[in-house]
Amino acid sequence: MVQTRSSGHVAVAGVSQVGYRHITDLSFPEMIFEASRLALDDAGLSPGDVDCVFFGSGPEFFVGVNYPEMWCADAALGPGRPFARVHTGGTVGMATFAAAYYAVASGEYKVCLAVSGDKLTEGSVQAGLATVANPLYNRRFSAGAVGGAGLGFREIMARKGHTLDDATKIAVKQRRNALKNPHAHLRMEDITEEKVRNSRVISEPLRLLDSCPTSDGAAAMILVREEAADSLGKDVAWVRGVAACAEDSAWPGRDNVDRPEALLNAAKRAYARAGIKNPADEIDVFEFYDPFSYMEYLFLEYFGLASSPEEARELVHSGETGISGSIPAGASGGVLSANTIGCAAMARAVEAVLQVTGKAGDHQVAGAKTSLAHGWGGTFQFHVVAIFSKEKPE
Amino acid sequence: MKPVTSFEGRLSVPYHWHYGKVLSEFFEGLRNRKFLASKCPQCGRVSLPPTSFCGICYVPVSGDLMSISTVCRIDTFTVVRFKYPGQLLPPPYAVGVLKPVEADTRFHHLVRSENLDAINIGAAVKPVWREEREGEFFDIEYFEPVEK
Amino acid sequence: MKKGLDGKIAIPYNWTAGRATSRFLTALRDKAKFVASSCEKCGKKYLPPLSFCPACFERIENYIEIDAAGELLEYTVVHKNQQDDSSEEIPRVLGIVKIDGADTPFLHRILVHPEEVEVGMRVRARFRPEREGSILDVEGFEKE
Amino acid sequence: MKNRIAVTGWHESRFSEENAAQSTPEMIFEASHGALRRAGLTREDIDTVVVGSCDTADGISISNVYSVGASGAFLKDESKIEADGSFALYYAVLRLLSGSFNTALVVSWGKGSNFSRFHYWTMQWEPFYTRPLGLSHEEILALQARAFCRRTGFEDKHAEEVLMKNLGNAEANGNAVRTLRGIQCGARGEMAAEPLRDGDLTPRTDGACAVVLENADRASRKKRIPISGFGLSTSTYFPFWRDLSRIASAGEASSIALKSAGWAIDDVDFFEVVERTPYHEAMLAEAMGVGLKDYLGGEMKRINLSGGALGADPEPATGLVRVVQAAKIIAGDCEKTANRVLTLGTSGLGYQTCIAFALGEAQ
Repeated sequence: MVQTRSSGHVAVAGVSQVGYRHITDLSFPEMIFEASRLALDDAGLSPGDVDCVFFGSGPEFFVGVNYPEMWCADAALGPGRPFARVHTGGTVGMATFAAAYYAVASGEYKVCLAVSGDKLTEGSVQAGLATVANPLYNRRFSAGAVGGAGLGFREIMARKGHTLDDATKIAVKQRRNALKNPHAHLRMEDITEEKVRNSRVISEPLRLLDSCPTSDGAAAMILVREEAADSLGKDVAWVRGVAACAEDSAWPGRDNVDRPEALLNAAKRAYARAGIKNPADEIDVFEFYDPFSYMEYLFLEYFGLASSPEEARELVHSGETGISGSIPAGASGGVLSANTIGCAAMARAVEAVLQVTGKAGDHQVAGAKTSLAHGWGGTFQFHVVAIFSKEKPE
Repeated sequence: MKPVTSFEGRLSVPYHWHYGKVLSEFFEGLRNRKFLASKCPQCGRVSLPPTSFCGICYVPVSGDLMSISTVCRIDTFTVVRFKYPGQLLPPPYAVGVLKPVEADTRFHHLVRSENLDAINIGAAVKPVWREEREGEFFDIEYFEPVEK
Repeated sequence: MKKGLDGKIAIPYNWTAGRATSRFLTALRDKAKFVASSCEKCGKKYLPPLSFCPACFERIENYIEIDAAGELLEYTVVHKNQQDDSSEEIPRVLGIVKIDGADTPFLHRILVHPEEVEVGMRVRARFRPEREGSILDVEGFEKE
Repeated sequence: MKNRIAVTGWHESRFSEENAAQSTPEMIFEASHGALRRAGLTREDIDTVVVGSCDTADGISISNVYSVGASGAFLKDESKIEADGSFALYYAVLRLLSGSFNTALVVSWGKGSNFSRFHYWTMQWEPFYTRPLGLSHEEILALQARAFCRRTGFEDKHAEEVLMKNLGNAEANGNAVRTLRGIQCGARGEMAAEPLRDGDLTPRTDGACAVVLENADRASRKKRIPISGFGLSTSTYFPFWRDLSRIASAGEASSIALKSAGWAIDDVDFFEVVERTPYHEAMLAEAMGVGLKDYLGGEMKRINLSGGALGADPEPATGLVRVVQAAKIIAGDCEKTANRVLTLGTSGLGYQTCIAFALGEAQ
């Protein structure tokens, strides 16, 4: 195949979200079909325009089907096309987007569909997550992500000085943001700080309202090469930079609180690729992967938006991370308001795209030109970061 | 009759996970109430459980395992208070992230104490061994605070 | 020295049938009938039914009842159960049936003796008298 | 894709039916470390790592949680494709072609002795229409084989010839777990699902393998094995909705790969394919355009010099093992040497999706 290297510019021309809720009227493939079809419609493209497909979903034990992408192939334009599943745990939605990005940037394909989703309510998400734990060691008592969050939260409180009240602020902010997002799963009109404070402790010190719901849903993105984007004649989001970083779950010296190496590196690489020097000034919207309330403080610090835990707290307490603040974080309500795992990270990317294309509706951040999406997975060891912009990169 | 909207089933999938040579020795060590660790020849970092390679220096780690103190420090802990299907222990139970004082790695295990106030970040804990040990992680029943 | 650990991953599921399969399983349970779906655009008739057409990539709203009989396209005789605790009868015949009125073949047990089964024979679904909304409400296909 | 990406290193861990001496991460380290050594690179030289594995096989969800250190991915841009390892190679090739990375390590593994093959396959059947019938993989492989025989005149004796050919070839492959010498007469064993006998199914295998990729301008001419083309194609999910007697996905994947390499089928010296039964090797030969003549009583010289999956099948790594075997043939590590090898990997029930790589100089 004789080819010329493409300019490398890749745009997101269409997005979709199905859910997020307890979906009892669509089978897993039907949900994937809806997301794929809606994204095509949003892009104004027809099925025949799609050259390749990347599919994402969480662990097989969530839906109880091995290689679920094969079951869903007919629902995701698989037949006759290159079709493969990315599976990296919590990051999977972003990792699937990243795969589609590289597929288009490679010059091999003009249009790529990335579709990602899970139906967590069909099995047992906690039993499924317990199978992430090493069977030789802690699987017997692993309490999945919630247990891990309890451990992480306490360590962070001890070493960073964040308190339950600080976490309460985020829980309330995200649940209020969720009311503005039609796709948010957890909608609490009457949310108050008191309600969060009084909610049941699930894994000390974590409370129920510090935690995300269990959701079903799918999301899809249509990625296109520059010339295809130009010919569509519609607002697209340009991909400015994508980066990922992995660390082992238990390497000697690992310190997730003071030096989360994979997160720091993923952010640094994404900023470098996008040419971002001062993220607080240059990025208008942040969609962090925040299944637990206390995490926003970590992200503010490690994405270079706050220079200390104290400054992170100040940003939150002064409302700067609200929709109309200077560092809007999780305008959609975040993962705290809907967690499908299989597309929770892609939802961050979709939201980041909606923001820079001005289609975020009630939770639109005014004048957003550049946005950041983030996903994490495993034992906080996999991180993927992407930056989108309204303007085509130079 | 209501329409059929779902189909119930159950998976029960059997596995056998091999320890490999080094972990076989480690678990045999537990049977003998010992912590056997490995040390990377390049960076000198000590791993428990031991490994046969260093993922950072990316070199094989060979030679005999070294016996280290079984005393650990609690880096963080949680009390699990929710239930889920297939849970192997009934809640509530406390889980700690424990760092052996003579190793650079951490692991999770159960922590118990009659005096719950003794479970604290930074507290020293030691294993409580099962009477009948088989060469597996749960030869340690749980960890308890070291009496001062 | 112990060389490994035995374990099991055991999880209960309740799989959502969805638009198409809900119709199929309901008709199977209540009427002992097969329901296929028919793409409004290309006319292809899917059995088991799909609520979307993989070829046209459009939603399908049109469902039709079809006669659960057809022609045996291919079969195999299974002589071994791979799980020791399996209660499946052996030898058993498993076959693919081209159901009249559907464009996609159907896989199920063939209730014909291994020595009498042949490709091209006419077969018809045998339904269990007590049905609960499972594909096993069909015992298999017997000689018509 | 003329000479843009090259394979510069490869390694297989020691394969066996049950390797109790190594844990899964240890197999992964052996393969990855060996591939880097062969490429003359260190971990620092690697820009990205893509692994191909399956949680259901590992018995651990998000199993790369525990493979990062072993696969050399510590602080690297890592990703995981859940499929046959050759699909991970595909993603790594796309990553390199994008210009974002210059070097990649691709790692895949399967520890067949750790999981139940029945569960691995039966869980691939959807829960409503097919899984309740208690299906594994061999039933659909049997139906495909039957339909193929009916259409082409391929017979039981031909299948036996393919099996004996591959187990004979496996003799020269130090890493095969089943070879001609190791088996008695009546090697095909008892009937499993007609026409397949126990011996027609691939042996349970523990093993890992790894491949190093470099942008061709970076790799020295002497050491590189160019990837001149690749192709993928996918079929509808239900195997019985497809033409059972043909593997269309394999035909489409290989013809796209050949076209991108600028090769005709006769330009290919050898093929390394994932044949899950002897019948399926013949089906793949037909689908790829090699023709069936050699398989109906002729000499089968071009496919699976390594002994193929019938010699060792560390699923889901088996497709990447084919790439390693192809590299060895081209590099002159095997008895026979050649310039061009086409590999074929697969994922899904009854070859639902296939992937082909054209290795060797482009025309």
